[in-house]
Amino acid sequence: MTTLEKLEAVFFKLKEDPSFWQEYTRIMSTYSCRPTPLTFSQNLTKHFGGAKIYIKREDLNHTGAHKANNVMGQGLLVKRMGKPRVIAETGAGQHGVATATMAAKFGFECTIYMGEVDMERQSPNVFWMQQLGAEVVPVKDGTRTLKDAINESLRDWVTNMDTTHYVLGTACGPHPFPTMVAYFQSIIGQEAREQILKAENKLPDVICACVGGGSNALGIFQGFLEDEAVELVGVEAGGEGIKTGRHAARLTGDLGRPGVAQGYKTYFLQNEEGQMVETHSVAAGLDYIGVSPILADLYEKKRVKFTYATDEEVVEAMKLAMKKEGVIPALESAHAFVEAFKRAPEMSRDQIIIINQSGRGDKDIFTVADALKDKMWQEFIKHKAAIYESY
Amino acid sequence: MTTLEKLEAVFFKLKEDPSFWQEYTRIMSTYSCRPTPLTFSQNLTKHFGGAKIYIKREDLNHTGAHKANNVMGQGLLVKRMGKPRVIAETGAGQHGVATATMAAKFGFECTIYMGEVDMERQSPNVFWMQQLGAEVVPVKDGTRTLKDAINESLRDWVTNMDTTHYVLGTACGPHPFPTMVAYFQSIIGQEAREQILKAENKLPDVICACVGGGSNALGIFQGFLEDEAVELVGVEAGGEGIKTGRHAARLTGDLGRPGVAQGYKTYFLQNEEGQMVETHSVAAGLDYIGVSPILADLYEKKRVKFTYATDEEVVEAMKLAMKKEGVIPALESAHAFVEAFKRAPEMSRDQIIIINQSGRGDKDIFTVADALKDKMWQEFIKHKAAIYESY
Amino acid sequence: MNLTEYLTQLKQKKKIGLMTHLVCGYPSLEVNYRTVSTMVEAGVDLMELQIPFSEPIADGPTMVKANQTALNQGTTVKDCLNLMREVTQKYTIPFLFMTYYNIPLQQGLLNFCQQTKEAGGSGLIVPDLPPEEAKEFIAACKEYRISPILLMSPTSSDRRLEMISRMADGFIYCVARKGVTGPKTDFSAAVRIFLRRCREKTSLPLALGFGVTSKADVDFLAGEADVAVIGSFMIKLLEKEGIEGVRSFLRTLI
Amino acid sequence: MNLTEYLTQLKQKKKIGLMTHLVCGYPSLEVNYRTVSTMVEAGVDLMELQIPFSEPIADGPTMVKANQTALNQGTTVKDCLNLMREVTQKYTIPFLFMTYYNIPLQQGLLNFCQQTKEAGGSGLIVPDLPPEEAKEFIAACKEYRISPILLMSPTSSDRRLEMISRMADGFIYCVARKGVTGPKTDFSAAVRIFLRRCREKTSLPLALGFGVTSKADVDFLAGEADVAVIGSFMIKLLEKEGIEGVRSFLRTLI
Ligand SMILES: Cc1ncc(COP(=O)(O)O)c(C=O)c1O
Ligand SMILES: Cc1ncc(COP(=O)(O)O)c(C=O)c1O
Repeated sequence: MTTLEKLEAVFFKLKEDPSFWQEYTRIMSTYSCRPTPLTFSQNLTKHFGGAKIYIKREDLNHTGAHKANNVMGQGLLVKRMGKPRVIAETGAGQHGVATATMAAKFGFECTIYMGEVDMERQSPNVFWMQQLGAEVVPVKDGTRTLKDAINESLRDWVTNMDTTHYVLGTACGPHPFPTMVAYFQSIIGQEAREQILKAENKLPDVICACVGGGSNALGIFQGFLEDEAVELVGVEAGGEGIKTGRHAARLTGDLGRPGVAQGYKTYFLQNEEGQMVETHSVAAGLDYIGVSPILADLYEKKRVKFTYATDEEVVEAMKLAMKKEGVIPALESAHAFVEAFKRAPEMSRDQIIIINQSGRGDKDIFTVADALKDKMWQEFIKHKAAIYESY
Repeated sequence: MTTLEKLEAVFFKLKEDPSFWQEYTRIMSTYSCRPTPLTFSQNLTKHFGGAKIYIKREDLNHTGAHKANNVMGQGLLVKRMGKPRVIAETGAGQHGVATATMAAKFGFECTIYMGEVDMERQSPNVFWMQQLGAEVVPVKDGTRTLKDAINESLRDWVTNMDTTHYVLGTACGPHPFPTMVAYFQSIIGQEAREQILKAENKLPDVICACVGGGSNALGIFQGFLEDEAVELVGVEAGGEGIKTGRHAARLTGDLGRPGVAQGYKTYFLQNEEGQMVETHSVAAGLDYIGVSPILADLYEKKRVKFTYATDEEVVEAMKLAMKKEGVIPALESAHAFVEAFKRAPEMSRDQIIIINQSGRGDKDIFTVADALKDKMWQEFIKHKAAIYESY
Repeated sequence: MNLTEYLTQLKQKKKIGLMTHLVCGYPSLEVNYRTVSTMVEAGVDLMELQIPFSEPIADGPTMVKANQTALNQGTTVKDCLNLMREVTQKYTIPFLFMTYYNIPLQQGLLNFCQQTKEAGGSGLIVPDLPPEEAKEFIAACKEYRISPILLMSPTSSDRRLEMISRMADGFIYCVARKGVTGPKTDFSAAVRIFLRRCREKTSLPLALGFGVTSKADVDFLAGEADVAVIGSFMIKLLEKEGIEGVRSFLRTLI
Repeated sequence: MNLTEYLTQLKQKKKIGLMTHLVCGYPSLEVNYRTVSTMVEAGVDLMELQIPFSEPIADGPTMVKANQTALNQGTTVKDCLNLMREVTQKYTIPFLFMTYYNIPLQQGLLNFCQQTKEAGGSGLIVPDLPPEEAKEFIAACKEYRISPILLMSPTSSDRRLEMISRMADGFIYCVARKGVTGPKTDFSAAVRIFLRRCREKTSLPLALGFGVTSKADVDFLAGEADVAVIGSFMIKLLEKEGIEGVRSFLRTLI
């Protein structure tokens, strides 16, 4: 694993170099639109009649999610390392599209591993990755979803380490990935802290973020770790309910246990024997067995609280956010909205909640329309299919 | 038409009030992500080996296009006028989604008129408009496309003027709409001018923008009207070629003639008798009979040059932009890319082109996939349809 | 005899005159001829023939469909002029053209007025032409001695009504309410007040249209306006009950 | 007799020893027994039994599928221990477990080592455990006198090879190349150089695996390594040609 050592060396050197962070923020502000806004949601605030609700708008990033922060940061590293090729795993396709985009921007070759099941579910993203010049390789092992795509990426990487960098998509995996991904995502929290102080002249009371691998949550939380009065809440995928077994709650409700897989140690959803179990969430990006070891540590230290939101709650929260604020949170991000909506009415009007809207939901139209069982959409798709049938 | 007079009065009063522009830019920077970046495209520049290519990133706006600038501005006006309801026409659905979003944000009732043909073609946007709380009314008259949706909106408006504001989507229609829409869009050019001066310490040589109704083009051009050395180029929809009759080139090639329709006077694509003809473009947002009277004026004054790009060129330019820069221009915006790509290699390396990327193309997946005749996409849709069939 | 004189004389014979409407080419030119004959025989006092336009923004669904169908069937301005010529040769009541501004504009204003005059038309109604922009158009009408019929509406300011009054000729077309042609109007005090406002501003005869659909509506207007205009309702009737339906409805009115 | 002694004695009899591999539960436990018996009879010198894991990141497609199938069929750690017990009772060659770290971890390291020992296992190969993290694991192995087999690879630095050498026991598993199990290795000077680097750092016997698929490969290794390891290729052979295929292939080797 000397690639990891090399990566670690390069990363820690650059981390100490202030000009690197400057280069990073420069590209994020000229290629993506950082700083992303912090939107005050007057309507949602009024609707719940309690805490002021602010939304950190990672959905406005280029490619539509906080994933851009991570991939662009790693892209700069790859440039320094002089490697011509990047690979990445992807679940819903969001990180795949972001990586393919970064590769196009920097001129790298790009291979994306994606579970066969996910490829079928998320064809729009497969289409865009290909258009962006990436090769998308279907992963046919295991559950044929995100975790298997990670395995396959790790295999490619150990085989092609000399030429290839593995752009891991979240704050998981072998060291230094958790630290590195969290570092690039910390731009969210840095900005949010400045923005809320400017807007309200005080810190927020609560910050809600959804937790898949943990990168967007760590991203915003890192701005406030030292501010002990700020309650940090990670929201996991409750799926069909954490009692049904069909969920991805690793830290909430003592359902995950410490283990080692995919090159790192954290809380995993596994059976008695240590085999990983199938997870479930309406939000593909949260549908994963592990969680960032850094978050696991903050969990153990009780600095971050964890809870979950069910698929059903998520769809409702998403609907409300659309109608009341005109934002379309990704299904992942909608988990954070659920928790904020539960807390807001219990809080007083001079208190503040920040929701991290990690991504935009219009990428999820197939999933959202399915979750809403939208008839018009189904008719549209049937109609389209009939046209294609007739070719 | 006293509503128009009232609107004019309110608008011109606010236009004189510097605090209004401040309020406008504040909301654009907290709800959308203005200033949108000006991205230097190193790869495209290298690829063509000529002028430096910069891209103004209106695609990063909330809801994915420059339409946000207009709707948010008009939304502020509506708040001042105290009307509870907004209506809008939409072609591809982009302006409909933007208006529905603005209505959700400001708490207005919202009705969107959309041609029946467009509703069928652009179901994803219909879905989102509805989710955002808007009523989408199919327009079954005429060609059942954008121009008919404008007619129907005008009809609703004259009927409900007391309670309703018509959020026209482009710099067309009766006075003061062209002026007003152009005013809100001028934020693009203001920013672009500052940004290019900061980046290059000089003005660009050429600016390319696509022209549907003309709002994004006017938006960026207005920042440079006085800078006579800056060549301003509007790119119309050449469709299947301007000789085929299947296009929407009103100013290029003497194909449109001055006329009056939909409450304003400009160059229209019409037959000998003055009946409007059917237009065509792969980009729904350019598929329109008229063009901003302000642009028509700049055309007559020869301050802005006009040209066109064909559907075929547009698809190629879009592909190149994706592969070389990792941006996904809307099919509309890709028209501007075509022209820039034609000019760049003919220019010298110290010259500069700015392309206005008016919107993002991932909203267009059905159209783009169709234009590319993508097999995988067709299989995916058939597969989805089969699932829906089985319900 | 010009339109104003005609209507002034009419006023002495009838409590209120009646103007009906058709869209040239809808459902066909052939039916247009028969409709005109039925209407004239039933005692209609004047008629507007609409030249179809692709963007009829002042019209409601019935009219929009009629315009579109007529165009789809290939109806041209020449067809409309021919229709005008034939009906004015055959009948003595005045006929006017109603259309949108782009039609005369593309024909050339003077040319179009000349042709209208030669075809026997008495006036021109152009709902999408605001008075501020109407100078050239009015001059062309005057040149060929046809009446430019201008519209007054309840939302017009007094100043605007006065301007319209100064520019108009023949009669004034009073629009009963906001909105487009078609939907029923609630004939109540508001309409009366509006008509009196118009009356104060002009000495020209007042025709009132938009949403007139019954004998009761016409009776309401008698004494308040000089002419009641029945437009969309006529077309709906024709679609539903054919020419016979039109005939029997007009019998109840006159 | 511990593993090191066994291999040292073996070296005196043979130019190179042979270790083969199977995945417990693939294609079935029943076939596993027969495979073991065939291999032992054919003269294989030691064997690794892989306890299947859901995330086998060091394995290539053949092994991944085998792991997955075994799990889908419900293979448990207990099944693997039973297999180990039965084969060690029946045959005298050493058997080792190969698995990923989460398996012993979830069983409890000490507990797992104890059970392995009781089942007759001689050692443990855990490819995803870096030496830096292996202290506790090695202590547990030592506690129950089974060998923790550590991996050396061509990309390891000298310092790392030295560390591994200090911690290892039984023998060293040398990984012929970068990458995962399965793909053929190009046996050339590079492998020889790597093995000599390993030899410099340790006095333990060297087993070389990853991509060994033919008599030529094994011949190449004779003299350079103490043991040649055939893994994925064995499984592919079993899939394609059954136990008879395995038997005849091994005959060509030994
Ligand atoms: C929009 C969005 N939010 C959140 C996540 C979850 O990842 P993480 O917990 O690393 O932020 C994903 C992952 O795909 C995502 O796409
Ligand atoms: C992305 C985009 N660009 C351009 C246009 C064309 O409009 P305009 O010429 O008013 O900018 C549209 C209209 O829908 C659009 O959606």
